[in-house]
Order: sequence, then structure tokens, then C-alpha cells
Amino acid sequence: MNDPNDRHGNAPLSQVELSQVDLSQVGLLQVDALGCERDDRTLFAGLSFTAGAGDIWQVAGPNGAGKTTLLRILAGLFGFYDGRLRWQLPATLRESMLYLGHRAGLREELTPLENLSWLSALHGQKQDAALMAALSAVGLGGFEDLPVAHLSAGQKRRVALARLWLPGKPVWILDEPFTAIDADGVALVEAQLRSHAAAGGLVIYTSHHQLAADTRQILLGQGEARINTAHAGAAA
Amino acid sequence: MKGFSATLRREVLLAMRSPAEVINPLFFFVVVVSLFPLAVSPAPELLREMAPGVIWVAALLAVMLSLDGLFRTDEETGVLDQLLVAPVELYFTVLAKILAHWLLVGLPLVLVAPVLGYMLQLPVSVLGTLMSGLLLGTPSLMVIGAIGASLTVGLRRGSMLLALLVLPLYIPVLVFGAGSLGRALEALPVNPVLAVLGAVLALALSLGPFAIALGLRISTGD
Amino acid sequence: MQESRAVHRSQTTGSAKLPGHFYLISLVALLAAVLTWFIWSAPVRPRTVWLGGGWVFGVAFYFGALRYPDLYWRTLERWYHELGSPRYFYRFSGLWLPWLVGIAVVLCLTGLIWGLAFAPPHHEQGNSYRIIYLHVPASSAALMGYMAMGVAGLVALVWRLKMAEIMIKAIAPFGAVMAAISLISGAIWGRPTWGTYWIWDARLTSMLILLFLYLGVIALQNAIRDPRQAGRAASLLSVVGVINVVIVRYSVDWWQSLHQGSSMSMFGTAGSAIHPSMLAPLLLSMFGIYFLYAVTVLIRARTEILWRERKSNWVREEVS
Amino acid sequence: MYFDSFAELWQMGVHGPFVWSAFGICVALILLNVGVAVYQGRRVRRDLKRIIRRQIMQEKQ
Repeated sequence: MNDPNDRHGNAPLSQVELSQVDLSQVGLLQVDALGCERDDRTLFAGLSFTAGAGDIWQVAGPNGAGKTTLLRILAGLFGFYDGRLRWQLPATLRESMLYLGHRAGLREELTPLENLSWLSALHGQKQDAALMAALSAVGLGGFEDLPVAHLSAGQKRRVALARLWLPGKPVWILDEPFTAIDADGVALVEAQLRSHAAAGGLVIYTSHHQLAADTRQILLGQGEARINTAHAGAAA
Repeated sequence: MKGFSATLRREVLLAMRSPAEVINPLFFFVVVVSLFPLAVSPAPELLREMAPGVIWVAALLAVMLSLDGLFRTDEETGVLDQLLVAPVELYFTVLAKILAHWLLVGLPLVLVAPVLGYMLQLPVSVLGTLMSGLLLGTPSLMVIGAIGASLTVGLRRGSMLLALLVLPLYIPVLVFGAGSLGRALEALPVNPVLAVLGAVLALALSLGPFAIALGLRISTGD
Repeated sequence: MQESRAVHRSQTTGSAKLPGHFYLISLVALLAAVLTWFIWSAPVRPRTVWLGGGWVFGVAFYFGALRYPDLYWRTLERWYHELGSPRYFYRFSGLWLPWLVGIAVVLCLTGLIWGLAFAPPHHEQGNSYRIIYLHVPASSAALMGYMAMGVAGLVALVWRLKMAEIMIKAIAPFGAVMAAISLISGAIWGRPTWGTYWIWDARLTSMLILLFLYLGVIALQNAIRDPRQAGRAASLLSVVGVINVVIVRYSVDWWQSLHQGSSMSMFGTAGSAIHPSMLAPLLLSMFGIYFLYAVTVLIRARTEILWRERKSNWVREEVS
Repeated sequence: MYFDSFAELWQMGVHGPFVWSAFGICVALILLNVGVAVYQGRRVRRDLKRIIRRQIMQEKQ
């Protein structure tokens, strides 16, 4: 009925290849005085920031501070907020975005390959070879035809994260990508986030784990939102 | 139409991995229908008179109970969020899910119904009407029930609420479905009634997925 | 955000404001005119009442819109912006409420006392027909209430108007009570007429289903914790329900004809004329019940507005 | 009045019990509903007053 992309003020620049647009000149995401209340409690208010290509943003804060809600608002999944939100992307938000929720988004009865191939069919990225490569990149080569129910929590998270190795999505919105995975996995994912940002993508993630010094931070808590870009650009 | 066939294939695959969800509604249908002769009377005349209502109410309940899980597991595992952020029309993915569910749950009900009708002493001449009525009616029941399922997907103990919301909406399908069989028993023409069932189905299939998609978005907080 | 925009718009169009009770008085005058016309005319059929009333309203509105397009447009805009904003709705409904209560009480008392004590008995049913002075207004109010919920639901879904969601929440309880009253009075009327309190008559059955639909909306609203989400879910259910109500009425009528149930209606044999001396009190009590409905809807909507907007400054000032 | 006396109005031939019980139950239901709506409104106002007073106290501290 009403396309959520319109409501979020998403104005496609034009239908051109991502690589042809100098995204570093454009604020991919502009957030203006964003506020959200839930269950009679102000989660955050007056949040304003501009995120551009090549940025990595970490949303941090104590449990219940509204990190997941913020990501759901940004992804167009949660509509009860005040303020303004504007995506400027070469295509629609849903075409450009990879969203990984804090629940993995996998059906236990299906194998990793079946889960991922359905998701990539929805997103129009349909190559089984690429899926196999992605699975082996997260260290799950050989697990692709075992039902997800048989995998450990960390392995399940890795299956979901394998989508980071599929091309074509400039914007990544990741809810707690580092939970349940081991130190090797953290390092692996961290490297992938960095290389995505270096290639001109935008990463917004929630975690208690801060990537090294160059991350921009949104700190939520006690109904407030603070922006911390003190370390940003240190690596640039 | 993007995503339609992939979703359809995946739903069938899911059902094959957990066959209980497909078999249980069918089992429920058979058990409920066979309770009635035990509860009321085995007298053939009485059974024949009751049969249209009994079969249709049992089919309706079987469909409704099977719908509670249509979106619930997806919601709990986060698959629903993935469906909502995917760059495909939710209308078609929802339609694919319902079509798959009907093929796996609704169609077996239609196929087994003549046997139950025969056991309830229906004459063989009306079994065709029974089947075509159910063939037109059960997809409507699926779509209407899925609207309720989409609105109750995030709620604890939503299955009772689902019944309260959906059963009043089922009344037209029930009236025309059981009515068509009743008319067939009296050797009256049934095609007009089946045409009305078909009209309800057309309405449900064309507008229903919009309502379901909107319901899913509302339930996830948009 | 929406609040401040509405304030701004109303200020720019405010120059042509008519006093708030102007609309109310003209509405009442129009109703009175319709009523008088029907009382003075020859015996009429119930259907003629509706068609005639609709024509009067339609023609008045059409010529009014031709003659004063500016006034009509501004009025519409005003309604959208001011009644769409909870704060203004609260203020205006507060001004209207005493008038509405007065009109409702006067119309209800006149209609019911007239119907009970002064109208002649029915030639077939005797005095038991006097129950229609409650039953018919309640039935039509229940049906109209559900239709209004459907319209409000559509508005809430398409334009995300907060007031429309609040209206659905306010309409549902009284609508359910109206459906229940229709059922109870119908059942009691049935005892002397059919010899039993309950019969699966087409009208009673449709009303029972309507009651279920109302209860479903109320149950859904109560089950969802977040009021905004509950409002949107109830909006969707009302819209689906309205489409369904139409099919339900059709299907129940057909079902009735299939089983050849009682064709006796409260107006006597279906389609027969109703004498003006019986019709006048009926119309009075019908409009009385409508106004009573409006009163309870406004009271409930005002309560809901206060609760939903409890963080805003104007509610703080209003309450303390 | 159509009836000759209040006793006749009360009895309405044989239909008195039906008509009057229907009116009694239904009018009671309507009044109950209106009463509940008014009561809820008063309670919300009272609660809000308390909440706001508490907030003002907190702001002063």
C-alpha cells in the first residue's frame, strides 16, 4: 500500500551503478532530531547525525537503551518515531541494504545453503557458487548441507554473517554481529566490516565491542543520545 | 513476481522437513468428523442431514488451527524481518506462502473429504459438489485466516485471539459452502452457489494479501 | 511535529471562521426539517425514509457546495486539520458536548415516551411492537457504528491520522453495547411474537455476528500493549470487518431463504407501510440514540486523547 | 396518551412484562455504558493530576 521507502524520505539519486557515484560526497543517511518512546519510556530523543560512505558507526549503550529499536527504525521496520530520517541512495533502501537482526533469520529445519539461497533469491543475488564461497569464508565449508538446528550458536551466527561476503549491498545494518562467535570470528568479521567501509560502504552496527579507534559512536542511555566522533578520521 | 517461486519452493521444503505440521490438520479433520456419529447418533438419515455442516465446520477449524504457525516461527527466528526488508513485493511472497500452505494443508483436506462424506452417509452423487465447494472455499479460509494470523503474530497466547478474530469472518464461506452441499442433497442447482464461493475467493485472493502484508508490517511495529 | 503544523494551518485559514455551534445548529435544523416532512407526509415505507433523507442531505450539500464553494472547502480543511489534531478535537468536543447531551436526552426521552405511551398499537402485534422504539435505533446504531469504524480505519491506515485510531477505540465499546441491546430487545420481542426467546432469524443472526466482530476488535485492542500498534491493528481489522459485514448480511439472507425461517419482521410483513403516528416517535428515538452514541464516543475519545497526550504541555495545563 | 390509565400503560394488555423488561434492561445497559465512560474519564484525569503533581515535585527538587 504505502511504500515505506517513501515514508522514510528515500530519494533515489538515479538508477546508476554504485561505483559511478562518488558516494563520499553524499551523506548516505541524514537523521534529524530522531526520538522514540516505547512503553511509556523515552528510549532516546534528539538524535541527529549524518552518515556517509566509508563510515563505520557503532551504536552503543546499556541493555534496553534502544539500540535494536534504533536499527529497526533505520531499516524501515519500526515506524513509531518522531523526527526525520532521510536515506540518499542510488537505489531504494530495500535494494541497497543488508539488515541482520539480533535473531539470525534462519529456519532451523533448512540447511545453511537453503536458507541463504532463499535470501539471496529475494535480493536478486542468485549464484550458488558465491554462496558456497561465502560459507567457506566464515569457516563453514562442509557444513552447508547440515540442517541449521544441528549447528552451534556461534556457527548459526556465522551462517547469517556469511551474507557479508555477498556483493551488491552498500549499506549494512547489523544488530549484534559479534555475539556468540569466537575471537577468530570476531577478527574475521571486523576485517570484513573495515574492507566494506574502505570500499565506500556504510556500516551501522550495535555491539559492546568497539572496533579499533576509528569508529564513530552513537551512545544511547537514560533517554538521551550522544554522538562521539572524537576518534573518527584517525585512521583516514 | 520476484521472490514468488523461491518462496514457494522454500515453503514446500520446510513442510517436507517437518511433516507433522502438514499431517496434523488432516488428522484433526478426520478425528473431529468421526466424533459426531459417536456423539449424536449413527442413524443414517440424521447423519446425512448433519454431514454438510459437520464437514465444513471441521474443515474450517482444521484450516484455522493450522494457520497459527504460518508466520509465528518466521517471527520468532527473525525470518519475518528478512522478508520485510527484502526488495520484493510482500504481496507476492505472502501469496506464495499461502499457496504453499494451501497445497500442503488445504488440498489434502479436499481430497480426503469425499471419504468422510461417504462415511457420513452422503450419497455419492453429491461428493463432487462437496469437493468443488471445498476446493473453492479452503483457499478463501486460508487467506482470511492469514489476515488474523498476521495481526496476532507477535502476541503471546495469540491462538485463542486468532480464533475470536477469524471465526466471525469465516461465516460467509461457511454459509455458502455448507449451503451448496445442502442444495446438492435436495437436488437443486448448485452452480450459482459455487459461483458465489468463487467470487469470495477472487475477492480474498486479490485484496487479502494486501491486508496480510499490512498486518505483518503493523505487527512488527511499522 | 504534526501538532505544530496543524496549529499553523488553522491560523492561516482562521479568518473565515464561523462560530463552532453554527454547524451544529444547522445540522439540527436540517434533521428537524426532514423529520417534519416525514411526519406530515402520507404513510411511508421505511425504505422511503432512508432514501428521502439521503436525498435531502445530498441535495442540500450539493447546492450548498455550488453556492458557497469557498466556505465548504474551508470547512473541510478545518475539519481535517483541527479535528485531526487531538488538541483541537479535545477543545471543540468540549464545547459541543453539553449541546449534544441536551439534544440526546430530549430526543431519547421524547421518542421513547411517545413510543411507549402515545403511539397506537400495531394491528398484528399489539403492544409488544413498542420494543422497536429501542430495537431499531440500537440495530441501526450498531451497524452505522461499525461502518464508521471502517471509514476511520481506512483513514488511519492511509493517512496515519492519530485521531482516527482514537475514534475506533472510542466507537467500539458503545457499538458492542448497541448490538447487545438489539439482541436482547429482539429476543424479548420474539417471545410473544414467535413464542420463543431465540430464533435463528436473519436479522438477529447478522446482529449476533456484528457483536462478535465488535468483540474481536475490542479483544485485539486489549491484547496489544503498545497503543499506537493496537490502534493500527484495530484499524486494519475494522476495514476487513466492514467488507465482511456486507458479505455476511448477504450470506445470512440467502441462508434464511434456504431454510425458510420466519419472515416476520418488526415492521409487520416485510415491505408494508408504517403509519406516520408510529414512525415519528421511531425517528425521534433513532436520532436520540445517534446523539447519545456521539456523546459516549466523544467522552471516550477525550479520555483516550488525554491519556495518549499526557506528556504534552497542553494536557498538563488542561488537567492541573 | 393512548392508554386510559397508568395501570393500563404498565400492563399493556398482555405484553407489559415483555415491553417493560426489554426497556428496563436496555436502558440500564445504556446508562451503565455512559456511566463507565464518564467514570473512566474522571479516573484518567485524577491519575494524570497525580502524575503531573509528582513530576512537578521532582522538578522542584
